[in-house]
Formats: sequence, C-alpha cells, structure tokens
Amino acid sequence: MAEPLLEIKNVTKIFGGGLLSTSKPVVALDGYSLDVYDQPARITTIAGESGSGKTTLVNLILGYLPPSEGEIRYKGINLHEMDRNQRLMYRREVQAVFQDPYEVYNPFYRVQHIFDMVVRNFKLGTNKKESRERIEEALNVVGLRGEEILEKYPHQLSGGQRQRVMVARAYMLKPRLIVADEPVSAVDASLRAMILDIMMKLRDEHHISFLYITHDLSTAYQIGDEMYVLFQGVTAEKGDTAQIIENPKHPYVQELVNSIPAPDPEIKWETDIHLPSEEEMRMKYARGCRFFPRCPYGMDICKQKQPGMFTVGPQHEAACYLYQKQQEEQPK
Amino acid sequence: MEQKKVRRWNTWDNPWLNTKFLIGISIVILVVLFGLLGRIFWNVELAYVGSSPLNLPPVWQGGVPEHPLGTESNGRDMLAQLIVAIPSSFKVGLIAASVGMTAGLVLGSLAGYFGGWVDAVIRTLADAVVTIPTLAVLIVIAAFFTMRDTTSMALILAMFAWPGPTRIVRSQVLSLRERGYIRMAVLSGERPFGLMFREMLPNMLPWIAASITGNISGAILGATSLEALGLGPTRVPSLGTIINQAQTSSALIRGMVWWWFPPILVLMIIFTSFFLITTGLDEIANPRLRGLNK
Amino acid sequence: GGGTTTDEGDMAGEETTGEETVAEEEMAENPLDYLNADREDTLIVDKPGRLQGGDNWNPKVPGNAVGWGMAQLGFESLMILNYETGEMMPWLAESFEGNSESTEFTLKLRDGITFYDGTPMTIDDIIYTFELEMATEGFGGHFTWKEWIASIEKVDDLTATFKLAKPNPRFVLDYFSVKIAGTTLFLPKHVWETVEDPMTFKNFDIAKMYPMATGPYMLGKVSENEVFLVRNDNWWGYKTGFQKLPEPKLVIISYVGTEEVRTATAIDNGFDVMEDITFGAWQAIQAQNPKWEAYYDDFPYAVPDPCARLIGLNNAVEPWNDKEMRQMLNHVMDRQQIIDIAYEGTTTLAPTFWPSYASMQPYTDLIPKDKWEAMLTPDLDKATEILESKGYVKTGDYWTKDGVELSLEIQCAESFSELERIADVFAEQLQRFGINAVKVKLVDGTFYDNSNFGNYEANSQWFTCGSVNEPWATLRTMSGEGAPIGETPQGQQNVYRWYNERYTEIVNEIGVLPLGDPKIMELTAEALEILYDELPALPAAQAKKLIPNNFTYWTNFPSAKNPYISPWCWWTSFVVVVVNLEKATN
Amino acid sequence: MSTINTENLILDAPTDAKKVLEVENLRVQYDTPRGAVRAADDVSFYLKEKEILGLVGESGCGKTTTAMAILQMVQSPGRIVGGQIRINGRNIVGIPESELRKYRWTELSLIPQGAMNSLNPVIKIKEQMADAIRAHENIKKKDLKPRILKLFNDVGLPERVYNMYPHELSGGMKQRVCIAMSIVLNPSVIIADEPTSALDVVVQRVVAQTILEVKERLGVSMIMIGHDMGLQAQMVDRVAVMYAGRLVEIGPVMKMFKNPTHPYTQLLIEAIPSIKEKKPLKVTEGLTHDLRNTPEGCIYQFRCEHVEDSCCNEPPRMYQVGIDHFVSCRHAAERARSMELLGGYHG
Amino acid sequence: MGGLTWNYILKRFSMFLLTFWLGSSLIFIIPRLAPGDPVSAMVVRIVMREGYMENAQEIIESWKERFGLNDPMAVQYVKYLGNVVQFDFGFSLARFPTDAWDIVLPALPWSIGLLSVASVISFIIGNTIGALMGWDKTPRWLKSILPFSLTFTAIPYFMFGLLLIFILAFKLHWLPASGGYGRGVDPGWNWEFIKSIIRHGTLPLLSIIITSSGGWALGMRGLMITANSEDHFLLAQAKGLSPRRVFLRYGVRNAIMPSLTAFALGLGGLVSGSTLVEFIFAYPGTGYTLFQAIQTQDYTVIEAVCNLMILITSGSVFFIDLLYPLLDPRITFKSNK
Ligand SMILES: Nc1ncnc2c1ncn2[C@@H]1O[C@H](COP(=O)(O)OP(=O)(O)OP(=O)(O)O)[C@@H](O)[C@H]1O
Ligand SMILES: Nc1ncnc2c1ncn2[C@@H]1O[C@H](COP(=O)(O)OP(=O)(O)OP(=O)(O)O)[C@@H](O)[C@H]1O
Ligand SMILES: [Mg+2]
Ligand SMILES: [Mg+2]
Repeated sequence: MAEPLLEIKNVTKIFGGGLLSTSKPVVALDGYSLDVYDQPARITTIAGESGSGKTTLVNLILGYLPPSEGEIRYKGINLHEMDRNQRLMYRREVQAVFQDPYEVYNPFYRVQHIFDMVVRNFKLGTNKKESRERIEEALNVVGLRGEEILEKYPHQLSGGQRQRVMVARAYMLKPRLIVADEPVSAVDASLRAMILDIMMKLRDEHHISFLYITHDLSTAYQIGDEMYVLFQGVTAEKGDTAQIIENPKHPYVQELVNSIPAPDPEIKWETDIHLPSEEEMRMKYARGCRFFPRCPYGMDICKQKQPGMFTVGPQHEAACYLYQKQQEEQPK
Repeated sequence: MEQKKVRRWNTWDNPWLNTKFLIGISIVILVVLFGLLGRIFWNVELAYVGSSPLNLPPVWQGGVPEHPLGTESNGRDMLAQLIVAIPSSFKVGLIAASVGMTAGLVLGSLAGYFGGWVDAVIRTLADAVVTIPTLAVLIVIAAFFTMRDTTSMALILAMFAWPGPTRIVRSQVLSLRERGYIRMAVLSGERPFGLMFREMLPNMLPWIAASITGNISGAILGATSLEALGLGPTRVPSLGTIINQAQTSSALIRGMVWWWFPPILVLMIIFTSFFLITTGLDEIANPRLRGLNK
Repeated sequence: GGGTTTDEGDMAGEETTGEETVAEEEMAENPLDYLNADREDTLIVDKPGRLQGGDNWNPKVPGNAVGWGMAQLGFESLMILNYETGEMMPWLAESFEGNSESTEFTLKLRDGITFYDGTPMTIDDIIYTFELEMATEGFGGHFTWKEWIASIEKVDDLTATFKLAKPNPRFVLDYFSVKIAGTTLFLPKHVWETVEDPMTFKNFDIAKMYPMATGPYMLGKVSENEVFLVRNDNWWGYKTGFQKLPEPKLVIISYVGTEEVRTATAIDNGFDVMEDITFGAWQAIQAQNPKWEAYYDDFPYAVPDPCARLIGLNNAVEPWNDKEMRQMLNHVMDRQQIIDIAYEGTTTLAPTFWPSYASMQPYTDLIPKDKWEAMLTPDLDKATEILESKGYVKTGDYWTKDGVELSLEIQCAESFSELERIADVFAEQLQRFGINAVKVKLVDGTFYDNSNFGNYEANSQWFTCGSVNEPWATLRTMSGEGAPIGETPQGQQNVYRWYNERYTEIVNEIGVLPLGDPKIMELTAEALEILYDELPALPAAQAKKLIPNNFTYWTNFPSAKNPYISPWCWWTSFVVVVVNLEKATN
Repeated sequence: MSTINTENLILDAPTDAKKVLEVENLRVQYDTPRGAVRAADDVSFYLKEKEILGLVGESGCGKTTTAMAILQMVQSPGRIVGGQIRINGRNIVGIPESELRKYRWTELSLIPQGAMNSLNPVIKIKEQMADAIRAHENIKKKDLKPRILKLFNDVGLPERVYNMYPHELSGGMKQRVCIAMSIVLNPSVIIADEPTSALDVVVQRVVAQTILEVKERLGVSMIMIGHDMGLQAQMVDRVAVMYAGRLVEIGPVMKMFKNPTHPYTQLLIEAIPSIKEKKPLKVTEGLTHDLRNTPEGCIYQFRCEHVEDSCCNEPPRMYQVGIDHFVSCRHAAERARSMELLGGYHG
Repeated sequence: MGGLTWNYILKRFSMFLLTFWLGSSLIFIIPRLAPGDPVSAMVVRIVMREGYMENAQEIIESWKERFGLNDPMAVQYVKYLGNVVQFDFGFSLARFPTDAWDIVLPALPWSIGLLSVASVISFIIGNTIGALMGWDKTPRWLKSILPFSLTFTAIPYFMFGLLLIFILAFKLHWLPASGGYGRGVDPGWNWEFIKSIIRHGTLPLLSIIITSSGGWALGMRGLMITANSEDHFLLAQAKGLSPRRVFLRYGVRNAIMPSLTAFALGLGGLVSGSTLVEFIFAYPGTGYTLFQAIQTQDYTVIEAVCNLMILITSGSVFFIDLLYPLLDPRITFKSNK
C-alpha cells in the first residue's frame, strides 16, 4: 500500500498531573497508532464510548495539544518539527468540522468573517472578486448561495446551514483530509442526512478524505469505509465498517452494537445490561486488558497484558485474546 | 418552492435601546455637558483662588447673584468650580479606568493565552503591585514629575488599576481559549495576536463595557481619596479637591453646606448613572435579565 | 474637689502654716491618683498630630515624644525669654552671664532644685549632660557643643564656667532661653549614669518616675492618642517659694483627629488650650462657644509665629539669577491677597524676613522706606516693564522668550499646609499675570533635600527664621557663599545660593558684636539695603498661630491684654502659663 | 389567531385510563427586544396514568419550554401567555407560588436536561436529596438516610454516593442521582428532559432501563423528551412530535413509527439511519424559520412537500386520525382517514 | 479529595515566594527612589518646630552613617533581604530608638480589629444586597429600594465619616467621635474597656461599612444573576424548596465563591489599615502609621508594614490556591471535564 497520508505512531496523551493541575493524571490515549490513507479518498471512522479519547485524538491531530509521547507524521513530516511553510501547508491540507455548529462561529462577526480569515491567512485569491468567487464556489458545493448567507449573523442561520457553511469553509482550502468530530450529532435528523451526503460527495467527487469521529455507529455504517473502535484510549477493533457492525468480534464492540436502540417499537432490547461499578472500573489491571472488568469472557491472560491486534478476518482486527488462537491457527 | 420574504428586523429591536442604559447615558451626558457648556456661560476663571469674595452663601441663602452657588474661603466661585471640576474628575476617571483596563486586557490576554512563565510573571507582578501602598509610589513620582494636571494623576491611578482587570481578563481568556470559534480561527491560520484581539476581545466587550463603568467610579473615588490626603494637582479643581478643601477648612462645622454638599451630590449622581449603565449593559449582553427587573 | 479659694490675694493673706494645711489637703498620696482628677482640675491641651514612639522619652534622640508635655512641664529651661520685653527670665538658673568678649559664660543654678525623687539637681547634672551629649554622636546638641564649648569648669555645687572656642554673644539666648520653641534639657546624672547605651535608652518607666526631671508635672500615663501628666506636688519651684503650685492636677495632651473634629471637640469643651487652627474653625468655635477667646479679640486674632514665611528662590538657576527677574516676581506678589486668602485675614501685612514683634521693631524700621512701601501693593506695570525689557513677550496666556514659556515651580513640604496655601495663592497671582506657576508638594525629606542641594526653582518656606530680639540670626541665613547646585551650603546657610560679598562681610561683623552694641543698627541698615534690593527670597507673610483658649475651667491665659509670656502650648515656656492658670469661678 | 379548534382532541379522546395531566392551548413566549419568540404555540395534549409520552422534535422547537411550562417554571424573559395545565383535573396556571410549591415534586417532578449541570456542585448529594424531602415532609433525621439509600438502591447507585459531591460522579451516575431524586416523593408525573442525550449508547441503555424499571415499579406517568427516535421507539407508549413551537402530531408509538401521518413525522422516521442496511440518505432542503416570525398558516409550509396555497393562509387544527392519535395537518388527516377507510393500517 | 499533588503545592509555594520577593523588593526600591531620606525628613521636622537647626548637615551625615544609608544600594539591599528573612527591620528611622515593630505592632490590633469586623460586616451586607438585587424572587418593593443603598458608595468615606461624627457624636452625643477607647478606661480584658472599644469603633465601622458594601453588592449582583440561570438553581425551584432555601443554598452558596476569593485577597489590606478613616477618627491603627512613615520616609516602618501586608496577601493567594479545589468542588470538576 502507498505511504499513509497521516500517521499516528504510538501516541500517548496524559492529562493532568502536570505542573499546575489539581487533578489526577488521566491517560486519554495510550500508545495509540492509526494510519490514514488517501488514495483513493476514503472516510475513516473512529468510534467509541464517551471519554474514550476521540476528541483528544482530534486535538492532537489539529495541533491544539502536544502528544505526551509518540509522534504524528503528515506526509512523513513530524507535526512538531514542521517549519512555517510546512505548517501553513498542513493547515491548508488538514481541516476540520466540529460537533457544535454554533460554537464555532464568533457571535460577534457576520458569517463572512469565517471566510475572510481563511482568505486572508492563506492568501486565497488576489483580489476581492476572485476570493468572492471562490467562496461562492465552495458554498455551491454544499448547496448554499452567498447572498443568502454571508451577510447574516450566525444566530440567523439554521443548524444545518451553519454546519454546511463549516464544511464549505473547509472545502474552500481544497484539503486532503477533513477531520470531522461528531459533525452531525447536534443537528436535526433530517439535516443530518444532508451533511452526511455532502461528505460523501466531497469524498467521491472532490477526493477529500475524512476522519469521521462519532459514537453513532449507524451513521458510520451508512457512509464509512474503514472503522476504528476506541476503548479507553486504545483500539479495540478495526477493519471495514460494514464488517465490524454486521459482525463485531470484540466483546466491547458487540456490546456497543447491541446497545444501539432499534428505531422500531417492536424490537426491544434483548437482555438487561449491567455495568460494573466505578470502583471496579477504576481498579488497576496494571498491564491488563482495559475491558476486562466489563468483559463477560474474561480469562486469566486478560489480567496480565493488554492484548495486541489479532486478525479476525480480511482487513479486520480485534484486540482480544479470544482471537489469539484463531490467528495462530490460520497464519497468513 | 417559493420562499416567503422574511421580515427585516424592526428598528426597535435594537438591544441598545435599553431604558436603564439610556437613562444612565443621558445623565452622564448631561453632567458632562454641564461641565462643557458651563464654560461658555460662566466665567471659569472664577474657579481659581482669590477670584471672588470669600465665604458667600448661595443666592437662596442671601448670597449675591454674581455667585449663585456661593463661594468658599479660598475665594472661589462654587458654580465655576463645579463647571471645571466635573470634566476634570470625569477625565481622571476615564483615563485611569481605560488605561488600567487596557493594560489589564493586554496583560490578562497574554497571561491567559500563553500561560506558562508569561502567566507566572504577570500574575506575580499583579499580586505584588496590589500590596504596594499607592501613596509611596505617588510620593516618588511627585518628587520627579510636576503634577501639572489631572492627566498625570489619572495615569498614576491607572498604574494601580490594572491588576484587577488582569486577573479577570486572564480567567476570561482561559475560558474563551477553549471556545469553538477560537479553535476554528487557529485552523484558519490566525496568529496569536489575531486570536487575542480580533477573536477574543470583541466577545469580552460586554464585560469590558460593564466593568469600565465600575472602574470609572472607582477611579474618581480613588482620585478623591488621594486628593484628600493632599496629593494631586490643586490648581484645577476636581470634585475631590473641593471636598478635600471643604474638609480641611471645616466647612461642615462652619455650616457651609453649599461647599461640601454639591460635589458629593455630583459624585452620587455620577455613580448612579454608571450603575444604571452597568445594569443596562448587563441586560443588553445577557438577554435573560431583560425581564428581571420589570 | 472644685476648690475656688485659690485667689492669689487670699493666699498672700494666709499665714505660712495655714497655707501648708490647704496645700496638704489638696495634695495626693501618690501623684498617679491625679489621673482620676475631675474635669475642673484638668487642663486638656490639643495636639494636632498622632503620638508615635510613645515609649520613647529620651529627650536627646530625635524620635522622642517629649514634645507631648514633658518638654513643657517636666523638663525645665535655664532661662525663659519674654518676647514682650525681650528680656530673659532666669528659671533653673539664678544667673547665666558672659564676659564682655562673649568667650566665657558663668552659670549659677538656683538652690533647692530637686528631681521628682527628691535628689537635688546640682551643677554636676548640668556638666554631666554636656559631657554625655558631647560623647554621644547621635545626641541632639552633640555637634553644637563640640563647635562652641572649649571647656566647662565647675566652680562649686551650683556654679560652673563655660569657656567657648570662639566668641558667641548669643550663646545663652540661642541655646538656653526658649528662643524658639525649644531649649536645652538637662538629665539627672544619678539616673543616666546607670544607663548602658544612652542612644537606645527610652527613659520610660512610670513606676520609677522616668522620664526623671524637675518640673511641676510628671508622666502619668501614655495611651494611643493621649499623654497624661500628673502634678508633682513636691515641685522645687513651689517648695522654694519661687512659684506657686500650679492648679491643674492633671494635664492631658490630646489628639482627637482632623481639624473638624478638633473644632467640634473644642466647642464641646473638650480642650482648654489649642494649637493652631484655621480662621474658619475659629469662627465656628467662637459662634458656638463664647467661652473661647483668641489672643486678640479682633483681627488678626492670631499671634505671629517667630518664623516669617517666604518664597525662596534659587538664585543659581536661570532666569532667577537675575536680580531684576526676582524684583519682577516681587512686584507681582500681592501680599494683602495672600493674607486675605491663605490666612483669611489672621495675620498682618509686614514684608520682613523676621517676625514683626515689638522686640524687632527697631530693626524693622531700618528697612528702606521706598522698598517697604513698594512691597505693600503689587505693581504689575513695573513687572511688565521688567519682562519687556528682558525681551519677553506675552503670547496667549503666558510670557515667552524665544518661544519658551516663563514658568515657575514652587515646591512645598507635604506636612506644612500653611505654606502650601501661600504657594497656592502666589502661583495663582503669577498665573494671572502670565507666568505658568505651579505648586508641587513633596514629602518633607525630599523637600529639604531639594532645598539643600539646590534642586528647586522656588519654594515656600521659612528658612530665614532665627531673629526674635536682634537681627543677626535671620541675616545670617542669607550670608555666605552659595554652594553650587548639587552640594549642600556650609551650615545650611544660604540655600538660596545668593552671594553678595559686602552683605556677608557685614553679617560676619555683626555676629561678634555683643548684644545691644550700637554699631549693630548701622550695619543692619546697610545689610537691609542690599537685601531688599537683591531679594534672594521674597518675604510673603507673617506666620500666624491662632491659638484660642477656653475660659470655661481655667482663666488667666496669656493674651494681648495680659501678655505675661508667649502663649504657645508646645513651647518649653508653657510651664509659665500653667503655673499662672487660675480656676474659673463660675 | 385562535382558530385552532381543539375540541375534538379533548372530547373525542376515547380513553378508559385516567388523565393525570392535561395541557390545553398552552402558549409560551419569550419576550425579546426583537419580538416575542413563540416557543410553545397552542400546544395541547394529555397524559394518561402509567403511560410514557415521548416528546420529540428538532433542537429549539420548544420541548424544554413546554416541559418547564408544565412545571410553571418558564424562565424570564419567558412567560405563559395562555392555556391551561391541569393536574388531576385542577388548573395550575396562574396559581400563587406558595400553592405551586405543594404541587412541585409531590405531583410533578423533573429529570432535567443535562444532569451535568443540574446538581449543585458545592453541595453533597445527600443534602440535595434531603432538601427535596424536607421541603415537603417533616422527616426525622434518622429516617432520612435509610430512605435515600433505598432510593439509591432502586436506581442502582452504590451507597457511597450518599456522601459525595456531584463532581465525583460519572455522567451516568449523576443522571441516576437525578432519577432517584425525581422519585423521592412518588410523584404522579415525571418529566424527563432528554435524560440520556449526553451519554453514550451503552450507558444510555443502562439509564433507560433504570427509568423503565422505576416507572413500572411506581406506576408513574412520564413525559420523555428526546430527539433520538431509536430510544423513543424503545421506551415510550405514545409519541408527540413538535415542530417550531407547535405540536404537529401525537399518537401511539406503533402507529407513529409504522404509519407516520404528518409530513414532518414521516421525514423524521425516514431519516433514522439504520445499521441493518445501507440505504441512500434522504436529503431534504431544510430551513428553520425564526420563531419570532411565525408565518400565517401552517408552520411547516416552507419544508412541506405537499404544500398547497391553503396551507399558507390558515393554520391547521388538530385532527383526530385514530385512537389517541391526532395530527395538525388537514391533508395528512384526510390521507390517513382515507387509508383507514381502505383499512390500510392497524399493523 | 486527592486533588492536591506535591508538585502542585511546590509550584504554588514557589509562586508565593516569588510574589513575596518581588513585593518586598518593590517596597525596598520605591521609597528610596525619591530624593531625600528619613534623616533629612527628621531634620525638617525639627526645623519646622524650632525654626532652625544648628549643624544640621553634620547631624544628617552622622545619622545616615548610623542607619547605613550611605552604603551602596546593593549592600543595603542585601542587608534588607536578610532583615526580610528574619522579619526584623531594626529601628524606626524616624522614631529612633524605637524598633520598627514596636511602632507597627501596637497599631496592628486596632487596624485588624476594626477592619476585619468592618470587612466581614460589609461583606455580608453587601453580598446580601447584591444577591437580593440579582434574585428574581426578590419582592419588587425591595428591589426598587436596594439600588439606593448603593449610592452611599459614591460618597468619599472620609466625608461620610465626618458627617457621621457631626450627627451622631456632636449633635446627638450618642457616640464618641474619636480615639480607640475612652479616656478613663484601662486597657485590658475588662468589660469597661471592651465596651469602650465597641462604642469608639462604631462610627468608623459604620462609615466603612456603609460606603464599602456597595462594591460587594455590585459584584454579587452579577454573580447571582449567573447563578440564577444555572440548571441546578432551576431544579431546586422545581423541587418545591422554599424560596429562602433556594436563595441561600442554591444561589448565594454558589455565587459567593469569587467574592470570597476577592475577600481573601483583601486580607493583606487589614494590616495596612485605612488611612483616611484613622485620620478622621483618630483611630490608632496602622493606616496612619504607614501614612506617617511614608511622609517621613521611615523606610523600616514602611518595610515592616508592607512586608507584613505582602506576606498576608501572597500567603492568602497561596492558601486560596490550595484551598480552592477543596472549597469549591467545581474547580476539580472543571479540570476533569
Ligand atoms: N483538557 C483535559 N484535561 C484533563 N482531562 C481531559 C482533558 N480533555 C480530555 N480529558 C480526558 O481524557 C479522556 C478522553 O476524552 P475525550 O474528550 O477525548 O473523549 P471523547 O471520546 O471525545 O468523548 P465524547 O464522546 O464524550 O466526546 C476523558 O477521560 C477526559 O476526561
Ligand atoms: N431565554 C430565552 N430567550 C429567548 N428565546 C429563548 C429563550 N429560551 C429559549 N428560547 C427559544 O425558545 C425556543 C425553544 O427553546 P427550548 O429550549 O424549549 O427548545 P428545545 O426543544 O428544548 O431544544 P433542545 O432540544 O435544544 O433542548 C428556541 O427557539 C429558543 O431559541
Ligand atoms: Mg468528544
Ligand atoms: Mg431542551
């Protein structure tokens, strides 16, 4: 396979415990690795329960936070060793769309401001007319028109419009990768479809890859190509989206998929589910599997060492000792 | 599908048309106008020592129409003094508050935005300055600079007015820093300067506006206290110097109400109007409050 | 016990034994019992300033509190100068006289002087004080005695002879007569001998009757704002028949706060004697409590203080090094307005460098008449004329020369509001005339430093102070070579940095002439001729002290009608006032 | 204005169960300087004994406002401008505060939106629980603890929570504290405002189960606000759909999911992403209009596929289309009725 | 609550030391920047009383030598740092041979006593007024009256103090006008003395309280408005709690934290007294002591007062930083979110 566009190598992020912090250290990501390829453009989903480190990952990739350990490489260059030009290039090529479509607007300025910043800082367009054209074009891609949007204040837009403007903003830079952190979880069901549709369009027609962060497996299922399921800072399962959801291997992912409420009043949740108490979860299995306290299949080995990734199918791996044998039995 | 035309905002929708805010602003304007227009209609030379007869009561207590509000025992006309004093006190308040606030904004922004040692240095400095007696600094300054007018006085007050705003701005920046639009601006290639002043600053405006009013009254009072201790320029009368001189000349016990009461009344009016402005601004910035005092 | 039978006539008529019985009845077992004396037996003295270092009663170190009553009523002076007569009245001394060259002075103490504990005061105590002071560098008189005194010889228990290093006709006047406020205070040898380090000795122990002194009162209690002095019934002055026993059993020196509060306290009879107050306050008191009386019944009400007030000029800086420019300022100065506004009329118009006392009148009369007259009213035309001749033009509000505004910065000491008000008024007069004058207020230390080192243009001050009954002390302050800016002039003389050779000569000449020598008049006239032409400083006003007295509980305060002694309650001479007080008979 | 005729709704409701809560023509508006925001406009519905009513709708359509109006706690600058709210038959709109206090929590309790911020961060959990009890009962100190612990047990919280501060709890635990708190006084109606929206699916499922359990045991009626249609399908008996401050459809959950009547409801149901099959996303042009300028006529006219001229002129009223099932669209009602005549539903 | 780590404490502690050092150094430098010195100031005082002074220059030199004022600044500074470490500043330069502490310490209880009572009361009154102004259930009549109580804040409190003296002490004779206690009473633990202190303290207290409550009120009003709109406040109302309880436990309790911080930061001010109040009421506190020390350039007394003040201020900042996470669980909550 070609060289990955974005490489995350053994990244660990620890919060707190630092110089001025009052809290105990929290390991948000633990030796986490991830490769994002972009030929052809694809949508890579990162899923996982709340607090599993998804947003932290986004913050690391976008450079809002430095990793505690490990490195992030873009086109082979370490993010924290980039020079000025490389940084600018990186900012252009890796863009983001966030969860809350209201928060990302400075309430003080008109919508135009969002585009002005980009035009000014990345020198898009040599004159007013040219940049305006580029803005229009970008808005058209997401099905909006400049005159109905740009002069308004953010609160005058609907949620869907706001989110689409953000996509247009990212698109305008013609990035290679857009990091979308829960882009649809705050919008109305009907608008959700529209945003996801635009994402697919950008992937297919404009060859922009996405890192789609969500805890909603059903949307991932609809648009995603590859999927990583995170659990407490480590990958539990990765592979083709459809495969994972249709045939989850890791006990956690199974639990997750089972918990998705069926949108059908006739199909109720099957069994009751019980989570272990906080203490149990907090108990340190120093090097053991993170899921062990909740796992119905817990084995002795699980207490000792965090399992590595075991192949469970074509392009499908799970971090669970259940599949250790399986892998050993059918070596590649 | 045909779109219905959405009605434009009603002109009366403007949140700045807040009654309290407007009343406050009008009082301030009236008071300032009194000072500014007074110069045209009244001879402000009478505000200086020895320009008028001594100790005349106001006209309704048997004074003379040449000095309608009476005179005090340095031979100054009270009306002229007020005309000169109001703008000068206002000036002190405005300059001290705005310089102090600006310094607080810049330092607080730097501390909050960059954190680390910048933060440590600024915080330490702010804490240390709070403990230094204003008087000591004032005396040093008086030894080197001639305090010819109220501007220097205001600047000195400003030197002590920044730690408060710095602390507050710092915490504001700390929370603003996490806002989505700041992250978006970073993604858009904005540099720290742009982030601090283009993105964050406007969003602190309501707060800035609200606290600048408080700081102005504070600075006017601060100046008054310094003048009461006899520090500060004296040729140009300010509300503080009038009160101070009234006090040292035993105006109270001499029954010269016309000497000590007007400046206090003006101070109270100024304070009230600023309070109204602050409340109004609060309501403008925070829609939840609008019904609160109905 | 409000005994009202203390009329002098009554006492004179009593037999000696009878007198003793009366006195015995009034006397307390323990002087500290007087702390609970009734209001009628108490004299309350106003003190406008807070007591600090209230545990320090060592009269020779600078930070002491003896000014709170002990200097006045505890320690006593050898002589006391009477301003009215210009004569010195012997107090602790029986006599203190010099030879004709003024190089040797002989002191004879009164017999029977005792300290509080009964120990007699002898010439040994006096000599001990001088020796201790000369040996201790930090003591107040250290440098003075080293300069003047060559040796002291004890003649007998009450007599000693002082040999001076150089002639000084004013030796007794300047140091032992309460010429201005203070005098030399003497220490009991038997107490101080036992002290380890006299510099850090605080001399404060009420049980041991420290500070040990000889006067009619001793320290009874010190609180945060007040000092209580109780009567020493064994006072030598009473025992020896030199004076009567003062009637107040308790004297309280009391600080109550700002002038407003002091005024209100006075109205409420909270004081019997006040230090200086403003005219406004006096009006309020007079209107609300007619028992209060000032020194004069009418304007100026106040007594002139011995230090005249002036605007000092730095004669070493442009353009004030030019005599005509100084004269120009003099023409602008409206002295009557200064009196009317800064003093609200409580002082008199007299442009002298010394106080306008009766004792100084002969010398004041020597001032050239035309100069004197000219100083009584401002003359702006003359001032304009001078400025124009110097090439100044009036553009806009101010006079300018080569585009530079003519300005003047008048420095004042922070804690001296009287001088500040003069500066205010004068600055205003200059402003109106077109000179950009401002008043600058500085802390005392800075003010003094600037004055010494010449870092000023003009200041509002009183540094020609000194003469009260002869002219030399004041004339001297402007003599000598002015030090260059940045250096201190010799002996603090001539901070104006003005130098006139002839003037200095004259002053030196007067300095060694014995008091009362007729040649002094002649020389003084010549000196004044120079001085009033050159005007190194501008006399601005006579100082005033408005010191009202309350006749509710006590009478016979000194006043213009009854001027038996200067009325200042903070001077060492105050003991004379207290001894003469009489209980009011309602 | 009040052309909506809701008589139908109340009179025709064929129900044997007792109605514990009736909301009639509720109108709430927020007065802003830019005009009144009509956050609840002519909302009418009822809640039967022991039933869970789901209230769904896009963000900002007035769900929370309606809930708060029921509690008589609309926050300034909002106010109730019309309508009635009857609890067990008694109208509580406009009764004095002191009277209201007697209803609060004993009759009506609330599981607030975002448990994160609904617990006072500086007071211990036990105190916050006890406050609710003490406000309505004279309870002995020693009885307090067992009672609270029993509640904890009911919702599956460990005992140690008793002595903890809110920040020491996880989101799920906080939510359960809120649930426990809502049932301390056995209210007849619990309003749950998006009780699980901040939680991930696994925790959400646990919390949802707790709520159902509690409800079963206590036999209370509930209003479940939410916008996750999947969760609604799992939990509620009836669903009410709001759009821009109006109730557009209300009906039994089966019918709503299998046979949605109102175009907006249809859209909501169709847009539910599935994990069963990949299907093309249904994209509609969406435009949220400003609640300040409600159009004349139907509220949904700008987005409706079936919009007709008449829709723009006259606001629709509530039409009954089945048992406990009403829709506020004439066309939809007609369509539904004709389908019913054809016997097309009752799945 | 294991929020505190050693690392954190150490870091805070070094901040504390840094602040302390910086403040101390400023206090060393600033008074020395002005020309003149305590000795010259002393001489002026004498000259002022007595009109003239013989041999002033020699006296000045000799005293400067004695006080080490002729040493190079660096030497003085090092000596000073030594003094700071021992918290002993030596003799008062203006009141030799009284120790600087002997001047400051007797004044300290008065200032601390008066100001702590005054600040606590004005804190309570001010915050109550502010909280009521920011609360939506406050009776309307009360709400319309409260702002008027704030206008007193606009009166300079020395003027207000004087007014009080005139009305209460001199016109009505209800309370004594000045001083710390009555003339006849003996300091000590006796009822007479305590009663006298209270009577004498009332007027200064009143003038501080009335004029400074407004500041608290203004701040609290804003905080209360924010607290009012928080979800838990609404929930408390929904729980049917009595308005009073909602107000206190769910409103004030939450809004008070920033005010408390400000209060703690102001603790340093207790030491430095309130110059003007002491001036007007002849109250024997440190404010006037400091004022006089500054006037007389009495470096050691300034240093003693200010270092104590710096110590208390930076110390309270330090303790707030340590205590805050414990006092206000929200802090830990926030950093964990
Ligand atoms: N700034 C921070 N300081 C301390 N801890 C943090 C910080 N940011 C995140 N964490 C912790 O790191 C862990 C991962 O958080 P993160 O926000 O990445 O989760 P997430 O997967 O995005 O969750 P969600 O689905 O709720 O958005 C959590 O335990 C969180 O408490
Ligand atoms: N204080 C307020 N001032 C003005 N408008 C308000 C206020 N509070 C709510 N609104 C408006 O009222 C409408 C309904 O708000 P509400 O909170 O009831 O919606 P919701 O359906 O609960 O939304 P969500 O799903 O986001 O919780 C919104 O359009 C909102 O903008
Ligand atoms: Mg996240
Ligand atoms: Mg809501």
